[in-house]
Amino acid sequence: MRVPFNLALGAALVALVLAVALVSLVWTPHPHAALDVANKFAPPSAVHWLGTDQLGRDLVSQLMVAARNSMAVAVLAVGIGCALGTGLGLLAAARGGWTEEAIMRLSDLGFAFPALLFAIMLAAVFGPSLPNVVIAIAFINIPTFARVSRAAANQVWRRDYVWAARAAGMGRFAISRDHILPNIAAPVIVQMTIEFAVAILVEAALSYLGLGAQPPNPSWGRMLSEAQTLMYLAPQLAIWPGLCIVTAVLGFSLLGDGLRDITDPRLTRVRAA
Amino acid sequence: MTLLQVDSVSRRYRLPRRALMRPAPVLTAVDGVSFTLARGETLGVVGESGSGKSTLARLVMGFERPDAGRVLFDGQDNNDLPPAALRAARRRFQMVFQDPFGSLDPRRRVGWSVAEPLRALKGTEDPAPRVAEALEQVGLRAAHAGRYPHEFSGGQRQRIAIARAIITRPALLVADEAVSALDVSVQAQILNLLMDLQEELGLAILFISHDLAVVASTCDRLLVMQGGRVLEAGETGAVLDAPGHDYTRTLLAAARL
Amino acid sequence: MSYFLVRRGIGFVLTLIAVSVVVFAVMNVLPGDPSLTILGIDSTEEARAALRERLGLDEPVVSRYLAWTFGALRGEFGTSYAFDVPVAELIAERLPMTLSLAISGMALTVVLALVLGIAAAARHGGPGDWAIMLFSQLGIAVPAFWLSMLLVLLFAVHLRWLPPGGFPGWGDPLAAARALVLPTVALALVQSAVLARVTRSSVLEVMRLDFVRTARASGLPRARVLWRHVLPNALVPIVTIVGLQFAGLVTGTIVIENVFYLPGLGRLLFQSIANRDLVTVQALVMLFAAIVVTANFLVDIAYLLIDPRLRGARA
Amino acid sequence: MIAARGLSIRTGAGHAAVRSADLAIRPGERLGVVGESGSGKTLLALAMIGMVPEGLQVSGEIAVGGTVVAPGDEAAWQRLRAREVAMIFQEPMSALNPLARVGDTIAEPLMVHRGLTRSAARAQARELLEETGIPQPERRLDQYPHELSGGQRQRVLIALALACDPALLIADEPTTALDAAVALRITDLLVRLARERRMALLFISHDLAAVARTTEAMLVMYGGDIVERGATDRVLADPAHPYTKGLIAARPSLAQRGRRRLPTIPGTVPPLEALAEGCRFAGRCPVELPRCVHLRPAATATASGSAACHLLGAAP
Repeated sequence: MRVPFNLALGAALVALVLAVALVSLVWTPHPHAALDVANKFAPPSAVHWLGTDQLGRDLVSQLMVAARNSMAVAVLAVGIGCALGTGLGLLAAARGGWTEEAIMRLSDLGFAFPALLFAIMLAAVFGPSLPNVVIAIAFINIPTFARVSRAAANQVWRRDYVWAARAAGMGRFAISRDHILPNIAAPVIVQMTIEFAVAILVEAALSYLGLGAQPPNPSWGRMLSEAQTLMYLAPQLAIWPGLCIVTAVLGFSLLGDGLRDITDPRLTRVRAA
Repeated sequence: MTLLQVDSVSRRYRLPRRALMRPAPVLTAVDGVSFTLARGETLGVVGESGSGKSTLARLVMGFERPDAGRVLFDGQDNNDLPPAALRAARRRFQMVFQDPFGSLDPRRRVGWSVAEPLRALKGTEDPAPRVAEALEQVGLRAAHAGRYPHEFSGGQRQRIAIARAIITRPALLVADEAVSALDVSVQAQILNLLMDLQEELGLAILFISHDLAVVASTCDRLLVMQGGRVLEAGETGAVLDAPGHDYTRTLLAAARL
Repeated sequence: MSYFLVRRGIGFVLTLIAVSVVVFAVMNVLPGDPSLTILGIDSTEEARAALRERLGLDEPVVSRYLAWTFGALRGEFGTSYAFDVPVAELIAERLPMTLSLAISGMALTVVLALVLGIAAAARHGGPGDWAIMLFSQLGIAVPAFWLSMLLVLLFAVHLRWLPPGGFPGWGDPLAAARALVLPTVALALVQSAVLARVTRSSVLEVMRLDFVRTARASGLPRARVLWRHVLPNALVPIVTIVGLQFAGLVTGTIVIENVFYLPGLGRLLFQSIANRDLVTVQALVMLFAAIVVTANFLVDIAYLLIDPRLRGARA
Repeated sequence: MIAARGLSIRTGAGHAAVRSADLAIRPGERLGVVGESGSGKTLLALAMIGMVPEGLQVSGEIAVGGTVVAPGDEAAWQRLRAREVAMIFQEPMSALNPLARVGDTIAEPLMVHRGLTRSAARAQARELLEETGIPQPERRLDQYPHELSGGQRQRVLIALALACDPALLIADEPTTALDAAVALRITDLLVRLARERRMALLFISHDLAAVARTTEAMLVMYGGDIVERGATDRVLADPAHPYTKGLIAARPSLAQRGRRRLPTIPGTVPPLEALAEGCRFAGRCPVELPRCVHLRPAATATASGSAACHLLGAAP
């Protein structure tokens, strides 16, 4: 099978960001929080590849650690939200009746709270922190995945091979495990990559507002909010973190598109019409 | 000897409400249908879409409960059985579906799908020899067990679906429009296969179709349904030679070359 | 028709009630003493007790919830702890800013997205389609607040065409409009990227349906097939996303108002969190959620206007 | 008269889905095309109205009433559709715009092609509906497709196709999605309309019984080739090509009752890329000759018309 361009580019960008995040665990060019006020606003050089910020901290090291934070938030939050949401969606589709009705009404309720709003509410009550961001994004992902997986699962439940499994005497749990889950994996994975992208954006926005990562823990969003006050003095500081966000989000979003293109037969038949 | 006795069964569905104050409309899909099916016999059910023939198949398969009447299999009403016992009893009645492209899980190998009814019985024996035997009975090779459904044509997939249905050596096979999606040249092969298996295994077949010609050439007796009711029933030859109903005459006219 | 409306109407009210329960529960029932949150850990026990008394925190939870919701229905949200004025007054003062941002942003989004999405679908597979999709991919990936900063760098810092932030008040409409240009563009560019993609794929999907083939077989020109047959049918998913995006725009204003220092509800919410002004936060969160739920309800009504199948058979 | 000469349709990979087909239909003639899935019958029909899907290459010549149209000349086809050639499709459920009233759908080509006003077009739409025998035609004008039954929708589609009085109506499996009784009435309607309007009818179907009821002449297609043609009743009574013989024999008939084995054609329709270069039926044919695999047989006259089979022709 020919690999579509968007899939290849998306996978490459995601791999790049993940690699940087992983490397930051064991190595950064400089300690990311090391101050060197004498050397503030340094231009790019062999020592500081992208220069330093207003406190003389190395920009590359900060961006690398921020990548780690961003990825950790996205993976944890979307992972939790996907696991719980998909579980509920499978349950709703398998049980039907009032169970399904209740799960879907609850997920409707979840849609009344955009992730940003919910995170702001949590931050107001519990104080700003990265774990709260994870909880908020995970929570908001539950109804999304419940809906996606229920819709896909209901389609699979109507297929003749599921009727055949029922005719064979398989129970609802066994059918969910053997037939439903493998056949809804594609849309769920596509949704995951999209939600990764959304999670990175939400984390950045919250950190920008000061409701996410707290100093000295670096975050692309917070680096941008600090750069904003220095925009006349050092506009270059407002460029790099933004480019990092765009790279990560673009990567996941292209990856999701590419995966959808190769798994959703409806879209690949466009030309036949 | 009677294998299946369907005793004035009815099935009603509530349709979505159209207005706030009026009660939800009710569709009577099957309305007081009775028939019997003996071991080794083939009964054809003909009717158009909405005639209730597919609902009848689901009632016989125990996928749905009748609102009235009883479905007795070997004298036992499946709806009296607890869920686990019903699942175990399913080995005696199996089903073949219409769409050969939808009746096999695309992500599972053929052997896995064919063995599914054995797994449902939670037996300890190795299913592989039984799978090989079933595949050979339907004119495929044992080696096909390792392939995926997309590697087969529509007719071959329908053979695989039949292999799955006979692997537990059932007494009854419900074939719901089992050849309707196939090309004429393949359809004849599958019909012949069903008749061969019937003789070999002593199967009773409940053969559901919209196509009178198909039913006529495969069934001992037939049942003409419309709007959930049985219009007429009898020996195939008797019904075809002296149709007792205008609708049956229309079906005959549509099938005549 | 009436049945569909009544059903959705009841659902709308029930959702609002459920939302208010969630907001109230998160803000009041979850572990923690609100007076401690508001006054901080270095406050005295007496001060906290006095505050609890003032906020009515010693009442049972249920009666506090009922008092809050019935107050909200009358337009009373309590008194802001930080500003010491009724929250309703604060909201009334800042609502015009947020609404004008959200509505002008939505209008710009819809216009941009429909033009780009339809143009891309009509040129499906060609270089125009490719360019529009590239814009849309980038638009999705760019955070609105960063785009705002770039716009400020270009149009305010370098070109000096528009103000970098702040708001001169509604007294001078031209100056007010100038102050809102960059925030509106920043909001709309990002959202229209998403909507343009939905528009394109929805149009392409409808183009594959059988009735489009029927229209072509009737010898209708391509443009007519597109405008008369494809577009109306493509609207359903587009309207769905517009509803969701209005929610996104409204919460987006929270961020954008902070980038441009605009005195709207988002800025107020942010300040209230900084001030630990829970009464105001609670009212604002409820208000934002209510706007989102209302937008989704309006989408349901829009379906009714678009699709005769939902209006019920007349046969 | 509408005719195709040497019409071929190739896939992107270069496999022939239709191989140099010739056909001609005179005014008032009813021509059937019979074949199984993959026979190319639907592509042949789409080519006759210039609507072969993108990505397929069409070559050959199509003449509509004396003027030759290039298969890919979209502008020319747009002028011919509805006025010279119209088409109805298999799925009446999805072939109508669900958001448009039936009357507006039928009136639209009249307004676009004939320049009628909306009220004049609607008046004519009413007459067209009446001609198709739909009950209460006046009331249907303001109804939406979801309020009609399958048979009624097919009648609406026929009315739409007739709107600009075409010389040829192509019907692609128009009865396949309908119940037997409704299908009977639709084929009767098509026959009546072709007679009354002296309109040519190209009737595509896999159902031999429907073709027998509807048409005077027929083509039999297999693997993209027209393998046999002739008067419908004579071809059905006395088929010459081994495929036609096999197809008619394999069809369950009312004459055989109760568990009689049917004669079969061995194997299954192979995918396009696996078809033989010579006779497309090679490999499944019970009377195959060595040359069949690589040498394409020419059409040879038979008692009922002609057939392309080496057994019938003289040795090459």
